[in-house]
Amino acid sequence: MLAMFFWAFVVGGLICVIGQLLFDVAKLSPGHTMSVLVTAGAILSGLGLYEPLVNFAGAGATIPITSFGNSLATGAMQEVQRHGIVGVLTGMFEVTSSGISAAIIFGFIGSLLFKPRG
Amino acid sequence: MPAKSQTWTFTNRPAILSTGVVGGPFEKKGRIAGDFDRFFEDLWIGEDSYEKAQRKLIEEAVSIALKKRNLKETDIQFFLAGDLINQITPTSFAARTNAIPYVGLFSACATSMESLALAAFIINHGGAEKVLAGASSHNTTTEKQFRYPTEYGGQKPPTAQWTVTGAGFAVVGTEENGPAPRITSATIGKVLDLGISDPFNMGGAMAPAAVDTIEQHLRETGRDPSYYDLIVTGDLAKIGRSIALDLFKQKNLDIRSEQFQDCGLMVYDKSQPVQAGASGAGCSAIVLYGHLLNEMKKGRYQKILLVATGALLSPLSYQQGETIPCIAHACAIEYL
Amino acid sequence: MANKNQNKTPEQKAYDQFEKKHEMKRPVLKNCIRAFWVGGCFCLVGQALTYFYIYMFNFTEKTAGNPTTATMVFLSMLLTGFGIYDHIGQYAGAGSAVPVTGFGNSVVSAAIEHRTEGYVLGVGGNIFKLAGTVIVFGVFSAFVVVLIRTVVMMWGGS
Amino acid sequence: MKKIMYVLASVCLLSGCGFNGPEHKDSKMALVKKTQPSPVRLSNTGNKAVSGQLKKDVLGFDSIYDVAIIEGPKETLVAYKVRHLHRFKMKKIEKQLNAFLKKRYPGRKFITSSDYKIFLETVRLKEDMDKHRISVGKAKKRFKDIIKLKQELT
Repeated sequence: MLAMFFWAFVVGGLICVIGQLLFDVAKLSPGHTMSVLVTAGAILSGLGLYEPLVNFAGAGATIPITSFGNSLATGAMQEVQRHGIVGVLTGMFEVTSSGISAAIIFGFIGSLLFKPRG
Repeated sequence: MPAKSQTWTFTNRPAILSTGVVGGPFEKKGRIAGDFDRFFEDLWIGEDSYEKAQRKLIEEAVSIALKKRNLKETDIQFFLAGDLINQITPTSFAARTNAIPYVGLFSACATSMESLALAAFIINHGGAEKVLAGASSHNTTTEKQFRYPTEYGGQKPPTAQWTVTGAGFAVVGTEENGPAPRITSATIGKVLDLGISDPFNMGGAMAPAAVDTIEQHLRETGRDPSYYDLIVTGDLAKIGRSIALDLFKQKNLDIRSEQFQDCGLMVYDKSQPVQAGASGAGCSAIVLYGHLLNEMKKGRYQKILLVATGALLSPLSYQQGETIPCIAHACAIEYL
Repeated sequence: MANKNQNKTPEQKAYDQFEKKHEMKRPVLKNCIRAFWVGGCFCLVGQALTYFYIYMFNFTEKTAGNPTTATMVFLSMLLTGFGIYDHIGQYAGAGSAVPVTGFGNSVVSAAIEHRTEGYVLGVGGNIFKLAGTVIVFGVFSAFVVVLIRTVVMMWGGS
Repeated sequence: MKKIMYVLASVCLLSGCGFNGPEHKDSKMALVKKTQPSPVRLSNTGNKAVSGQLKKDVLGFDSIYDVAIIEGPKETLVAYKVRHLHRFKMKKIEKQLNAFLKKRYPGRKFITSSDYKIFLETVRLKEDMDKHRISVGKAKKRFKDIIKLKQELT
């Protein structure tokens, strides 16, 4: 378990460093950077490489935004196995829904509670 | 003076009669806090949106400028002003409040000098007795429009600049007999685009426009840079200023670095997290109408040239990959 | 990007070079170290939450990710609302943008920012102003990836 | 900058304080260290020697360092922990283990899982049974619940 914390820290940190390099060296805007990372997550997932990483690093791989691409692709792949090619469309949000719905719900609650502070 | 000149010379002594300068909480911690007339402790200024807050800034600055001279809104013939927000609504809405005949102006951050130059022109040629000129900006409205939501945790690069929350307005007229800060000439700049497209590097984009306007001004007035005690740019900040100094050298203009200041570097303290410096239409307005005029009254400066620079971009234009066209307007202000 | 450079006049190109010399270098190494430790900390918190959900509730290692994500977004809402997240963001850069809290921050900050335009058109219409790109590219790239994978598997016969 | 440190530190603390598990001494530490629980038998069909052997066999895998076994009436649950650096190959290990068990103990049905949650629940069940806190009937029901949890995973 302690090894898990260690590797979560290291792997999560390294993914963030990749993001920082995209910011500073490739001079991408935050929007571009996040899109690149999400796409990378989806591709790694398609190659079957993301799941071992999750097994290895736990939250270090599930907390960065790359896991969003992974869970979209995983959801779609599971559905493909069950229902064939149509599953690509229907299974997409199977796994991801919690992150997006949490973001919408808390975003809305946030707008009820808070004012921008500047 | 050549026939096709972009410089006006004012012989009828248009003067800055009074000024109103207001700022926000962040400016209060800055270096020239003593030169403001009033601070607001809160960015909201008691309003329910930042856009309304910016309108309030303008209204307050205008009323302070009028009060200092015991003037009423009806004593002013024209109101020349602008800001950075879409369709310059804060200024237009403030004009709705004060009901002074209104000319809305836009040259981004160069609006401050555009309005002053036009005001001086109107006064000089007898178009009016008293005119109000000025500009304002508000940090969060500008951030919201041009960049990201204010609470978004994006990292600003060291070239980024911090938009000033503040408004500076001045009553321009002729009646002053004694010594007063007078606008003796003004140069209207042309739009220059040297291909910079990074919206987080305005100083780098605007420097050539400032240098061009200064060069034109000096040539057309036949003045040597040493004529001025101080040449001040609007909001070039660190990068823009060092570029401008280099460009002067290239063009053989003898402007010393201690004679060449930038409003963007004067507003805030070094410890404040403003990256390269301050920016915004309000930046040059508050520095000129507050700090610089006070220094002139104290006798520290006799003649200054203020060159406000503006980046004429919109969020749409840079997202579509357009480069940033820039402009600079200059006003020479002499204490006589 | 490429054609932007081609369209530049020689004068603009020369200025570009000249301007670059004056630009302050971004402190890449310092930024990376900051991104590393802050991003790592967010993941540590995430890992702790994952174990918390495994211990206290009926979640397995696989399913505990969902409540963890939701909790992280909740934390991000608080940090955003109290005006702390943008300061963390300036310090940590990608360290706070890449974890799912950054996704939460982009949603919440947009929602808070546009509340003055009303809840329907302001909040509702702008809530995904920034996060929308992530969703769009995530979904589309996942679609393409899975489609290719499925086709390859069908031909590969496995 | 200080403000940020405080916030991060307090968030870390807050989330760390969440662990106040129910009264399970061993299982509290089940994820932190090796527990090596002895196998549990829910029915009297098997014999003790066999389940002991089973444990040794599973531990014979280099990549596995801890294992908890419950022998149910029909199936046998094998929850195991994989050495961290081998976690990349978790799927492969599961496959190998299944193949091995099938070959070694033909005719018996095995359910294997490397999930911490399954391991944790297995240890908890064993503890409750050792302390005679639950009846055999209840234990069988808990066993079924664990298996259900495992099947949800796929």
